[in-house]
Amino acid sequence: MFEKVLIANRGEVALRIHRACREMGIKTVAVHSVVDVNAMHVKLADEAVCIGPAGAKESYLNKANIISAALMTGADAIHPGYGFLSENADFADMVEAHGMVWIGPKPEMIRKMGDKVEARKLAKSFGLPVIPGSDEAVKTVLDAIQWGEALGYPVIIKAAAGGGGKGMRVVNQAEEMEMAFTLAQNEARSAFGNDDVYIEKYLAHPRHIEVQVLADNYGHAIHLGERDCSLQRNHQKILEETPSPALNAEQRQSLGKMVVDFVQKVGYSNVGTVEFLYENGQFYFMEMNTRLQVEHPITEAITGLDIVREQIRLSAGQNLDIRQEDIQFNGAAIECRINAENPDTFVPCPGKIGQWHVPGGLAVRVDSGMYAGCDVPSNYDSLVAKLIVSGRTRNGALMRLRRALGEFVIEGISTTIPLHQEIVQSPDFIDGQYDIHWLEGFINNRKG
Amino acid sequence: MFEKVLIANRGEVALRIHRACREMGIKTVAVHSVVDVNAMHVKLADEAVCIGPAGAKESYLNKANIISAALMTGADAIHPGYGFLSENADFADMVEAHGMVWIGPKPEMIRKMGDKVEARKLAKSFGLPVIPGSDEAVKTVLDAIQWGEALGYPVIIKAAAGGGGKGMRVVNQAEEMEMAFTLAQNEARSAFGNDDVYIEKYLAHPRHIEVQVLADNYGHAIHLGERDCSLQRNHQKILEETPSPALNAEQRQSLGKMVVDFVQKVGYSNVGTVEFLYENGQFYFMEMNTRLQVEHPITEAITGLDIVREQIRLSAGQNLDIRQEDIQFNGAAIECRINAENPDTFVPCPGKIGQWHVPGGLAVRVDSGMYAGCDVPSNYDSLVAKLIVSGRTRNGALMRLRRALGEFVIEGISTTIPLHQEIVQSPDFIDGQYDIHWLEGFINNRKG
Amino acid sequence: MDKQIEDIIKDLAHLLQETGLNEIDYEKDGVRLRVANRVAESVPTTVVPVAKPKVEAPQVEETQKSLVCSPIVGIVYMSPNPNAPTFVKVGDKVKAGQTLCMVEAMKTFNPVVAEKDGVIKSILVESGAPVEYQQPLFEME
Amino acid sequence: MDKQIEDIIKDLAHLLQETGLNEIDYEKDGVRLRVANRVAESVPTTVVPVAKPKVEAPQVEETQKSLVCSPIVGIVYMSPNPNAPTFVKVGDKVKAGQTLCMVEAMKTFNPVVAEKDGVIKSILVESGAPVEYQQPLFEME
Repeated sequence: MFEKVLIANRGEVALRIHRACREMGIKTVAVHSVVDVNAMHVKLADEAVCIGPAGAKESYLNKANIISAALMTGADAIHPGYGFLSENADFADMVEAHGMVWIGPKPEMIRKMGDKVEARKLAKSFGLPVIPGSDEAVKTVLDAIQWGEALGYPVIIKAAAGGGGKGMRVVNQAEEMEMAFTLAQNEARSAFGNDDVYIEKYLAHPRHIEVQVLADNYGHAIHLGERDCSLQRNHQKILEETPSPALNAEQRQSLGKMVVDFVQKVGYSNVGTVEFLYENGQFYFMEMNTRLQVEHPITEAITGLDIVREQIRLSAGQNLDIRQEDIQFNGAAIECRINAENPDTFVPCPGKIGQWHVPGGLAVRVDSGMYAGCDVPSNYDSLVAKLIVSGRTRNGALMRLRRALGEFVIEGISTTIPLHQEIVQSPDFIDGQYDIHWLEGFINNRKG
Repeated sequence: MFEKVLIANRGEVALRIHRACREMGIKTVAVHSVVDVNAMHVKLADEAVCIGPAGAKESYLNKANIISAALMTGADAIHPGYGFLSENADFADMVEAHGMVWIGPKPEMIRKMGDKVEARKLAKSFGLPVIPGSDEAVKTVLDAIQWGEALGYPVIIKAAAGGGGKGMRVVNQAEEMEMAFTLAQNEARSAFGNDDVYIEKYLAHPRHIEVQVLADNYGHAIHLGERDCSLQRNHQKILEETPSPALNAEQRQSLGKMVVDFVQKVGYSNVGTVEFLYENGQFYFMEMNTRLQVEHPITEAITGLDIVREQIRLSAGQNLDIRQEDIQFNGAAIECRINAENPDTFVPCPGKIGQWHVPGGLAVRVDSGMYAGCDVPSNYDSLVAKLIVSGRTRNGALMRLRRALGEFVIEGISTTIPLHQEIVQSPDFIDGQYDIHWLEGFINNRKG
Repeated sequence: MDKQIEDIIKDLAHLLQETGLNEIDYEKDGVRLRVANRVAESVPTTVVPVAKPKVEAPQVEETQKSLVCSPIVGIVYMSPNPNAPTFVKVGDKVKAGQTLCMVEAMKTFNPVVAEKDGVIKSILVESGAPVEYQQPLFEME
Repeated sequence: MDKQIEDIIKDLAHLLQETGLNEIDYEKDGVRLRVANRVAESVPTTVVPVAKPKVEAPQVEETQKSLVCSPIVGIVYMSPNPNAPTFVKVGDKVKAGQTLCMVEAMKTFNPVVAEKDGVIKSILVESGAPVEYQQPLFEME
């Protein structure tokens, strides 16, 4: 096992990793920018090295300074957390080239999964369902109608050179195809100088469902169930829960099995998450995240596992000593991401925190690097705390979440706590009736 | 189910009960003394009533004012917490006489178990092992020697009128009996004017092991495993853990079965705890606590149950819907009682709290009514926080406890955190090798 | 220092305490004194989420005014029975020991009496209202 | 100072203590005194548990003095190679752009140069020591 791990990140995830290391008897090195000198993980780590100015590009993304800090302090592994360099295969290569261990999957796996077209091909070739479509350009209306039949309506026409919605048309039935196809081609031609369009199945109300996996270097892999991360705003997850209110045990099991199968075939090892869109009983592969995820604590809450600990063990080359049949899913868990933002306008609100009082009691977990009197710098993302609650039932977790949100005191900055308080009172959310568009509709309605 | 519960207590347990109520959709009434007007549970409760001056006798023990507050606010039940009026059968009677529900066992059961001689008789008659002894006065040396043979050495001679160690003699072998018996009789005569002595088995190094039970009004009862509360100072528990490092699964099961059997035979309903001394593989009944206990969270941590919620349900006459076979004991949990005391001299240290920052992260729970800037009044006991950690193994919980203790920041008052930090580094504690005398020895040694 | 001045300072300190003032300036017969006791400037107090309307004790500006507070928790009654006149009304002169109202708790009626002679300046609760410990009932002068 | 006044001050200090006051002004017979004992206004600063020795930037009192800090994380070298003399030593006059030391990071040597003309007042790290971003290396005047 490692003697000393350098944590190449900041904020709550840096603290999360520090805690896992401390509990494994591993020494920690914090790296930090100039403005993070008083951050909690810096204060708690065994050693700390300043690696650059406030701007992330010169500090948390500064590969050379991070490698130097690791060499200077004698760290034998680097944990990249999430964001920043966590999916940077070149950095992973550098870490290994300097004789240290990268806490994550092999760099080539990061590369493969980072290329979205390549990842889709891999997924498809190893039997994961992807959003069905023509893949190649559709040249004639007749072909388009045949694709419409084959895929089943609604379908969406997209410009091959596309982006920004130009050349995109949703087609609900065969009768609309001729006009839609012609318009899409014209739009594509005028927008991109290229009238190639392709057609794929249109998902109007999908959910975002992802599966957490653990895999060792020896071909052993397990899944830890799914997380429903459909509550998003601008593609940013706001609240996650497990299990998904949309799945039953049978679906969960077959989805999990499918993902473990994929991971083993593709030769992936370490922790990872396979993300799907889910609509009408069907899953469609989106991408694989080759790193720890923000929302991992809800999985920990219902499985009792320490995912970061397992990740460190796997990266040290230890074998996965948990079998799939050992994993139990007990109850339900929800995570609220509490951001330093105006809860109505979502304008970031950095500043100095005044009072800081976190909720306590049974089955309530707070992951945060903040404390009374600390600064929330304007240079980084606005996440200030993750509030994770669990319960023996989803309803129990919801009731607990309400009381915990009501106990949270953060002064000096605006936070999204009021938004979460509204969400947990919403009948749709209470009923589990939501998709990836639901939250934006909810936010717009409450403004009106 | 109740609409509104009055919480006749203060501090962390009042907050604990408030949280359970809030999560069940039950309104809460806080009562408080003049000095507790800014207490957390007072701020969070739906209603609050001041019931008297700082002194507990005139406030938290003021039955009339508490009953009046309950009637005034329309509460339909009263939860007494632990301490104060929680084992006062007369108060329980009053609550019922005023048409409200007492959240606890029937008053006559409180009375029975409150009388220690009666409780011992009950336990013995229903098959629980008690410390074997002569029960009645032993009149002659010959009889004393026979008792020594029968009980097995060591035995202890105690003055029937006794107390304060007077007339007490430990006898390790038959040869010592004659002299010890005579001396004990003489001491008893001169100290109490009565030379009656009795003899019982002497436990030199017992552990304190207690079993948590839940029982409904319909004869259904289960146990939630044991807690090892041997770490005591002046008969005050300091740190508790479950499972006990001294028991194996078989002992646990047979102890639990024995206790459930007793509870059913005696007709007990509600939550309760049966306390035993344990030495050389034998359990000896000490007493039954007819209330919630301070250390209940460690049981919650490994069973996933909310004991206060179950208590409220049982008190509302609902049936226990959990079967013994549903209860799983997952991993290990430890609770540290953090007191406002000098960690070396144990002199209470009331005062104003400055900074207050609690540890967070996976499997760490803090139950406390304190916050930055609040007062710890001198009028009540010195418990300011309970830190509860759990892990998949005892060692995992220990490692987590160390890191959590290191993150706890309490300024402005002295606390016993440093004592806990020493305990968790001690080889004896790490090995689980301790009895009810161990902590006092540890404290004395570290001073020397 | 003069024993006399020392005594004046002590008296002023005592007055400061009693009146809750921060500062007293004193000048007499060529002696000028100022005593002060500034309370620590607003140590930030934690505000915890739920705020409930609490009964606020009315500020008593003049030292002659005093409050009569409930000694127990219960229901206050301003008259001995529903048909009787109230024990006292605003403007009444009352004598020490005179009953001002009753507080019912657990079926017993507990008289609240005036501690000293005075005049009822205002009645702060309505008959039949629940009162908590030390809730102000009357303002007296 | 008059022994008498000294005694009055001592008396006032004693009174301050005894009465719990913060301040006493005193004036008599042409003597004016004020004694005060303001408690430090404890602005609560968070101290988080583990304290580690951190490299503290030396305080530069005079505006002429300036610090040369490391622009990167790495190992500092005071001479181009182990056998060569150091780039600079205390007392040297240096010109803007002159190399003062090298910081090695990832096998490359990065020269640290003087930003302006000046004199090396002190060297704050030893050759071969690891340095963090913006760690002070030289004090210049």
